[in-house]
Amino acid sequence: MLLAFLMSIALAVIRVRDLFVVVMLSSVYSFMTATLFMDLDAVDVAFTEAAVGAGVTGVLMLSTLRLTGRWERRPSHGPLLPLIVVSITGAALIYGTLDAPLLGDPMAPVQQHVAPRYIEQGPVEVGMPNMVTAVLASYRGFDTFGETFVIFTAGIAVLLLLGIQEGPQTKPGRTAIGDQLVLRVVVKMVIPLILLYGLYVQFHGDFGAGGGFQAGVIFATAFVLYDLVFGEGDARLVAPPSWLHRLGALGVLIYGGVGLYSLFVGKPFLDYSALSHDPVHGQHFGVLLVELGVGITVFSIVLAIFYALSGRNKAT
Amino acid sequence: MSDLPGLYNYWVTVFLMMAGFYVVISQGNLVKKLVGLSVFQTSVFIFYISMGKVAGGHAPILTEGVTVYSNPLPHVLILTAIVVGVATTAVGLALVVRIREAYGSVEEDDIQALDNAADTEPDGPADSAESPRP
Amino acid sequence: MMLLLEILSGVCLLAGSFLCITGGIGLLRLPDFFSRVHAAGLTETLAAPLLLTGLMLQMPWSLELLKVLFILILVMATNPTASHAMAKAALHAGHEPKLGDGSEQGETSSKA
Amino acid sequence: MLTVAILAVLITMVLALVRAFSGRPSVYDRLVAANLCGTKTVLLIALGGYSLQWHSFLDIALLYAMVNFVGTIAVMRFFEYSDAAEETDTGGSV
Repeated sequence: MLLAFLMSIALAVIRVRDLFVVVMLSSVYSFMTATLFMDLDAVDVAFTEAAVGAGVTGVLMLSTLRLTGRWERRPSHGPLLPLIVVSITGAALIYGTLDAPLLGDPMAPVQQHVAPRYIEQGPVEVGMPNMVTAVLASYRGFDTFGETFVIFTAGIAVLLLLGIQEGPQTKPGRTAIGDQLVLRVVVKMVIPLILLYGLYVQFHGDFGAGGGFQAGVIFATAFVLYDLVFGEGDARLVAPPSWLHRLGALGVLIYGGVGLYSLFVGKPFLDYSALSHDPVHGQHFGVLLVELGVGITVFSIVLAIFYALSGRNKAT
Repeated sequence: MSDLPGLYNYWVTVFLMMAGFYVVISQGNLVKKLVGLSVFQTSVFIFYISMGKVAGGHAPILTEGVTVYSNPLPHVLILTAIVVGVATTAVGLALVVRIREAYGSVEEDDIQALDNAADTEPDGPADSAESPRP
Repeated sequence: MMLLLEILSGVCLLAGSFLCITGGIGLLRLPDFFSRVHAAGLTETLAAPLLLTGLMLQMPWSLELLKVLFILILVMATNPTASHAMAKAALHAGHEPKLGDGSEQGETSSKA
Repeated sequence: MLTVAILAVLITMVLALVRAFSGRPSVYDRLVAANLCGTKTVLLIALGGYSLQWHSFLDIALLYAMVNFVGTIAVMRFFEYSDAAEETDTGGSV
């Protein structure tokens, strides 16, 4: 059922030419995807997809559309050649799947190699129930460090491309949407809830779904909402762009600092056992710090990207 | 629905992937290409997650009385991939904005035409006044 | 007591489902934008709490229950706001509500 | 009883999606439909998660409710922007 929804939305995305509608449909699409992830047991992934795909990506794309225009032109060449290419590739891929293990097969090669160790030893060694967080922050700490760095680099790239807009560029509350009293009141009521929820996700990540990536995105979403309703100037007063850039660097520094500390103590890079006498306790502490670093980075970079895209004036 | 055995999940993945691919190679608008790219990306995510599913398994969070867990490794990879995906998409969008400012259009054909014009006469292109579709 | 809870939750769930489908059909069939907003917004605002209340009545007493309550409050706060804001934005953008003057004029929803 | 409710939610989602695809006569209809679809997803996850014993499904449902709201507001705000922009510079190359 969900898969049918997904397919139909994908088809609609191809057909529709109003790019606003395309973005809206793609956010519905990502809701569906997230539900599918839930069904496939991937709680954390569903969390991330919901926060990122439906919230942040949509908002970023919309603010780009504001700058680039809403309508897409009909493509000049016919759809035949791409269609042929696509069907050939698709047929090849489907032929490839015929040998793939069935869905949910516990004997599939994927399930044999590293995963059993993580599942059996993870809770004992790292001492937290959520294996995804354990693997993310502890076993694969290097990967995650790299990915945090990629996000940081992407933020720098966007800022290099678009420039840094210091200070408010527009008068606060100039949009008509900001004049709606009901909306303003309810948004004021909802934003603290979102922030509180973000904190919960950040620090509850060891036990349930959640973690630094999701919490950062949720935090950024709250500020984006504030910006959307109350105008750009106000949000920039609350979270000034220059602070965001420093915070982004600070998050990466926290992550790297944890690694370096363990290096100084005489353990391998990012070995959290160095942080405390009890290895499990140290792991817990390390994961907490690392997630904090990730959360700060993701929050500030996402918000900085949003500022950069939304603060730019429409070119004439 | 995931209790049915079979390969249909992969087929849907392939379909979605090809839909995204089609958008990327056939449409001229750069923003739409990015949407297509994200559809493509999502199909890869679904593929990974379906591989990690174990029949009768539970979410990989330690719970009492549960012995079969799904594979946490794909989850970790995809979780970070999603966030990195949005960061790279943002870079793409920033590039699109700059292209729009430099060329006055986000349609691939216009950009190519302007490039060709710039090659033949070095004065630079004039404004490509394409009126928007209503 | 348990039976009572079961019955109550069943009633809530059934009423919620009914309203839910009603809202969907209204969204599809009603003639103009504002009536569609009203169909979607009103039924949604009642259906979601009904369904969630039905769910709460079935659950054992735990932290999860409070979370459902939280969702309920959030949905009840945001949904009417979103509908209201949408209607206002549409009015602002120049949509005119179709006023009933007896005759069936203008386009009807061509979607069957 | 839960199954009935889940089925009802699914049917409503289909109806809303049909409206979102056809999208006549205006984009606001699509917006309403997308919003409805999002809320139904919240309900679907809450009900389905309970009946299928998913782990920590309520966190996700909560997040969905928030993100749905934010998304709706964002789309509305940018619609407004685009309308204003089309009014002011209709002659510009878009």
